[in-house]
Amino acid sequence: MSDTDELDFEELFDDADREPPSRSARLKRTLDVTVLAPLRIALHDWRAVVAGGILVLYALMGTVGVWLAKKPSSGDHPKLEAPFQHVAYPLGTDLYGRSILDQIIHATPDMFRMIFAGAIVAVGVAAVVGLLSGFMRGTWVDALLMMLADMIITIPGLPLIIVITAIFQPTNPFVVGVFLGIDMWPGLARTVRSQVLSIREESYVEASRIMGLPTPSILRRDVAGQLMPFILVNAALTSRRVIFESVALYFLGILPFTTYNWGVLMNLAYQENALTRSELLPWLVFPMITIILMSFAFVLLSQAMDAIFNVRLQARHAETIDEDEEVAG
Amino acid sequence: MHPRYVLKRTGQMVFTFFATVTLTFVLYQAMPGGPAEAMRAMILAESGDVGGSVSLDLLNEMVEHYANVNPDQPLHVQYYNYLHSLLVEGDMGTSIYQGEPVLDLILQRAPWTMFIGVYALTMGYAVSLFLGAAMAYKERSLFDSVSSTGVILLNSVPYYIFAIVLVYVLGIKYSLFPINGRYGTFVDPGFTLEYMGSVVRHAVLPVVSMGILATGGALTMRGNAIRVLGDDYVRVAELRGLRRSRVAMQYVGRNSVLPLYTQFMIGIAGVLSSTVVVEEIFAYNGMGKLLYDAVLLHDYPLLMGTLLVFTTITLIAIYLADLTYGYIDPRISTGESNE
Amino acid sequence: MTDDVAIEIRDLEVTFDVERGESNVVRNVDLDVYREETLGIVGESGSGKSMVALSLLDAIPEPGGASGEVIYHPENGDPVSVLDLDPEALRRFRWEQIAMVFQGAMTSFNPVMSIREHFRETLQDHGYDVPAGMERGTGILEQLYLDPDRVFESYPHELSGGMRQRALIALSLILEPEVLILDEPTAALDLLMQRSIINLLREIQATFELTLVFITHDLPLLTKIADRMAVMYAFDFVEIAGTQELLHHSGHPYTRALLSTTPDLTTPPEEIQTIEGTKPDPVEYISGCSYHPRCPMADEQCRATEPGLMDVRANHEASCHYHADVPDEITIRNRPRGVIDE
Amino acid sequence: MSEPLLSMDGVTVEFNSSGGTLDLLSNEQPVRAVDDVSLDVGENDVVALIGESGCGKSTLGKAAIGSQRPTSGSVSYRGQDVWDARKDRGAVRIPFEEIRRSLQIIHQDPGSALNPNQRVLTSLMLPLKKWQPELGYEEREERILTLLEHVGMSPPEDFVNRYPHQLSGGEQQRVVLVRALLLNPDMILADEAISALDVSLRVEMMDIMLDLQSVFDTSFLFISHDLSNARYIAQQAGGRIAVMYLGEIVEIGPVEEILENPQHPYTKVLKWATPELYEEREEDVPIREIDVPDPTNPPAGCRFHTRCPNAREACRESHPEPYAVGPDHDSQCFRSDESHEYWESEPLHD
Repeated sequence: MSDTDELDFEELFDDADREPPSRSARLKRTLDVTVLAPLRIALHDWRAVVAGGILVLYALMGTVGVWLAKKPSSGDHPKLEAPFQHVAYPLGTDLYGRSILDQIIHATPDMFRMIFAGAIVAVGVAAVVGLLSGFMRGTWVDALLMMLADMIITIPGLPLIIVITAIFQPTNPFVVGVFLGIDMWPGLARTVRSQVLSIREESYVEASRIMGLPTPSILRRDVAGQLMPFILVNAALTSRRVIFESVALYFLGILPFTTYNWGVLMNLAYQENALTRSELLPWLVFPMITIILMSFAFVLLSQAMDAIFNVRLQARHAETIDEDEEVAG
Repeated sequence: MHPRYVLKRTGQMVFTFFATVTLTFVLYQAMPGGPAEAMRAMILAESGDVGGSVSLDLLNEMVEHYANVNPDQPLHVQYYNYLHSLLVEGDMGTSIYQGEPVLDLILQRAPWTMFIGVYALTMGYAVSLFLGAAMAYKERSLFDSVSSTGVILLNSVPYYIFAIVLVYVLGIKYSLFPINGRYGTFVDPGFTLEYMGSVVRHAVLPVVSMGILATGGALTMRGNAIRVLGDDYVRVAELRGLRRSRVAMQYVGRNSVLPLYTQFMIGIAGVLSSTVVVEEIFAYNGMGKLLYDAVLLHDYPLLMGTLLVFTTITLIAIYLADLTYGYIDPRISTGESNE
Repeated sequence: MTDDVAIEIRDLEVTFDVERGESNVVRNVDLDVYREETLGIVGESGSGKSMVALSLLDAIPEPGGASGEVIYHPENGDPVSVLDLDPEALRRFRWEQIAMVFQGAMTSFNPVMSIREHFRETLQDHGYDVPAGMERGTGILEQLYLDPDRVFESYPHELSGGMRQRALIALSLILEPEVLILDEPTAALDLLMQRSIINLLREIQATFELTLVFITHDLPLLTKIADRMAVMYAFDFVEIAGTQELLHHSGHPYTRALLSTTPDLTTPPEEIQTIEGTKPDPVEYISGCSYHPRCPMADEQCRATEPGLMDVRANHEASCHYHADVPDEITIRNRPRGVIDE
Repeated sequence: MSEPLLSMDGVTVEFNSSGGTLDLLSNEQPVRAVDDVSLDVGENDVVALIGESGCGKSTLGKAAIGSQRPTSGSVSYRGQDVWDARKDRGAVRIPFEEIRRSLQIIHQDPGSALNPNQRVLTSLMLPLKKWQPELGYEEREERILTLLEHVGMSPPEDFVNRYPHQLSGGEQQRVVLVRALLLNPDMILADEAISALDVSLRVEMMDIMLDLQSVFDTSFLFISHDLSNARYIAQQAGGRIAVMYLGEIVEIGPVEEILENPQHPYTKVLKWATPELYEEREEDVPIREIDVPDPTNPPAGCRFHTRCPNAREACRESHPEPYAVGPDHDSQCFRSDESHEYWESEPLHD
């Protein structure tokens, strides 16, 4: 390497003579790494496949299903028909002659609305608070936000929500979702904060800063990139909690029965002593199964998410990256 | 432990308590039309005076009597009086529906809720911690995958649905456990074996239903334990020829439980929350049911009172958990916390 | 040094099942450790030196396994075949006969236990007299220039790196083992602390009549403590000799390259060289001599036949077909002018 | 003498030991990581900064490249105060952007210096795109590939699409070096940049750095705890060695001077601690105390007096100033002043 003394910066590059990859090859590479590789992992992971399948089913139920099944009302059909007997009401009917399946279907869109609002509020607030707090560690902003989070962690969520809903009586599913999100963000915000603190310590964040990369770019690439899997996993888990809590509120009869909800069905059936009257049992059991299946999908999804966002797995599933270059230790 | 740490935690607890008291006050004010309007209808209905001949002054007096809030006074005076009667006189107002002091009503119920709450929490976490550790030790075995799937399934079932299933199967189908009340109808309370037995039998199903809330901890515990098992100090402990039981408890166990702490803290509030639904399903006369009934009857003073006591109990539990945590993890109390 | 063998290693193999197939991280190793000597094992990271050390305590982590023979000869008593011990006997054997000190002293201690507790439980689980043992521990800590009262009360995170490492050395001696294995015991420390610890270890060895096995990638440091050195390359020993013998008469091209790539304070920088090529992959099998892809002297024979250890001089073995030609072919360029081959 | 590339004047950096500022109950004294240090780095210069861990060498390095704000004192780049430029105070001759690009860093742990979620190409593209927006995608990629090949990663096309975990430690460190060099900086802070590598790779890495230094005319501030590595890189480049102890530079000078004519007892101790392959063993540890004192509460007087083999009463009482002992060679020890009262005072005993 003795002759390099005569080389200088520009010459080094002028000497270079190589064929850069074409635009289409680049596009293919980006697509492969960012979209196809995670998709391939998902397809290889039974949890992702099952969760995806179930959720697509519910999504169909909430869109096409609502359009196919007519809005149930009292006296549509004979009362208390057994399930699996008639195509018009495959899951049987309730005490008022309404098809149980139709009621379950018509409850789906509002459930999705609640989940959407609840998860957005909980995860969104948690992400903003956690990021802010983590980046302003040691300042009064951090102390204040964490104090607030600790306080809300301390207040038992359901009683608080019950009191709030009892006072405000929300009917809009989005509003219900927002209320439910209130007690879910603090724990998550604390974890996001500690993640931010550890990411901030990583040398690559410092390197990006010293290279003068703009803050939004650092936030997006270095911080959010690391936090994203974590946030998505928690979005799935939060969705499950929104289902649990909203159904509980309807089941207890605390929220006004202005909408179809699986909890409303359970409430009515339970009030009529469905447990001791076998002809009422389908009215209670089918909504229960619906709830369990949907939350099962979200739990599975959260588990699969860990694998999908694993860089090592992604590298292995990307076609444009040499496979066996894993270096041990 | 570091005295500064204890002082700091105590200060935080007192502050949070004040904040919660303030929150209940704010909630009173936030009621549609303010506290006076909201309660007026209740009081009128309760006093049987539908005609509305009660004078405004008398009504306001009654609102103050029930809720410790006099709507005629400026806000800061109202707030001062509210705090004063609550903290100095220990007066949480009076139940509109039952006419008794809120505090008395709560004190009669609180021990029952604490009883099932503490057992649900302890047993739920004990089971999930041991299960998680066992899964980690047998990583990738059949036991591990079966248990993991089981825990995932259990995590997908809301605790109240679990309670309903328990009622149906163990209570109604096989009549193994009572499904109503805190003890048998024909049992006299007292220090008798019969009474205690009845109390325990009545608590089983509520405790189990609430306990499954904690099973999510098993998967986290599994993850932690797998990580700790790969840590150097565990390998060194094995190389030092320590007994397996000591390595399992003092090394793997202790270090994998520590990060579960935050989850445990939130769990305290979660289990107490679940009493509202569970006590209603089992007609168990505890604080949760008290709160539920208060909501249905729009008994606002009672509602606020129970919320306050619920929060206070959680607050104290978390405070104690925090102090013991500082004791078992020396890194926290000397300020080396990794947050 | 005597010819009294403390540990005999024969045909030792360590294999791991990895996704890409079986990887052989120790291949057919033979080695003797003499009583009360300091044996230095030197090699790059991933050469398999730590695995040899762990095999001495039958402690290869899952999913790996050791096969072959490791025979331990206690000063008084019958030989022990370490790899055949039952779990309880192995538990007692560890730390009582052979103790081990790791690189990461920070991570070698349980973070939630005080140092005293570490000493106490070790004595207790081995059925030693605890008060007498703690007394001994106090003495060892003092010998390592530590304040016993302060160190015993401390938690691992409250000690500096150098103190923790010395506390760990003290802990390793608490059961009075005959053999102490040190796996990169100083790699995370500053030079001054490294050198101080080396000196302390020499004192400790004399006091406790210890057999030391010192593993490192730091060749210059090793020469300051080792009586004998074993050079490991690609999962096997390529040269074994007394320290001075190895420094002056090395018969293996790799050892010579290693000696030439080490900067010190006296060699002119332009004479320091780099080793060409990259280190081998444990899954790929290299036929013949494992060093041939990087060796300037490699020919057909090297590519075809594995040399195996052969005698170079008295008490000096190297696995090179051309060990006799090596000193002439490959000069150790950074040797000071004054030092000449005898 | 021409204006230095980088000039630090009386730089002091203090930290809050707890890290938090809202802790009302805390009454801890701030920790001085760097105490009143002045150091100039010239064009195409190499300064090796050595010292034990916790002596403040990393903090000083970060203050030098403008990533750690000094509590007092100033850091200037080609005569422009770095923090004035950043805050846009006074007449700013060189915009902060320009300074930012000119001062770069290589970290100790290459594994954590690269974003694990980004392929090598992405990590290298981003800074280039920011600083040379006039280049097209192809030109940028071409430069990256050329540089990678130049540092011995060939064929570079194979490496750019990998994730950091698919590279060995040495390869990761080369990528980090390339990333810094793409900005064509005037000075690179190499913070223990080779200590995480195998001994056999260290010389190779230093050779690459030296080679690139001549190609790019870059100065290096090379931080290490290893005197032999510091000497290797500094001597090749005709640079200096600065010895740090508890926040102060206790001796600085040209490599040959420091090695052959060390003045400060601490420098001599470090020299003793550096193992030589062909040197006979020296038995005794020449220091009185093997542990470094608590940096949060450094000793009064000369900070080294608690460990110094030559310490006397005077060292405990007063703090030495740097004494010029030769051209470009300063030592902060009373022993360099022949008329100092040190020579009359009693030696210290343990």
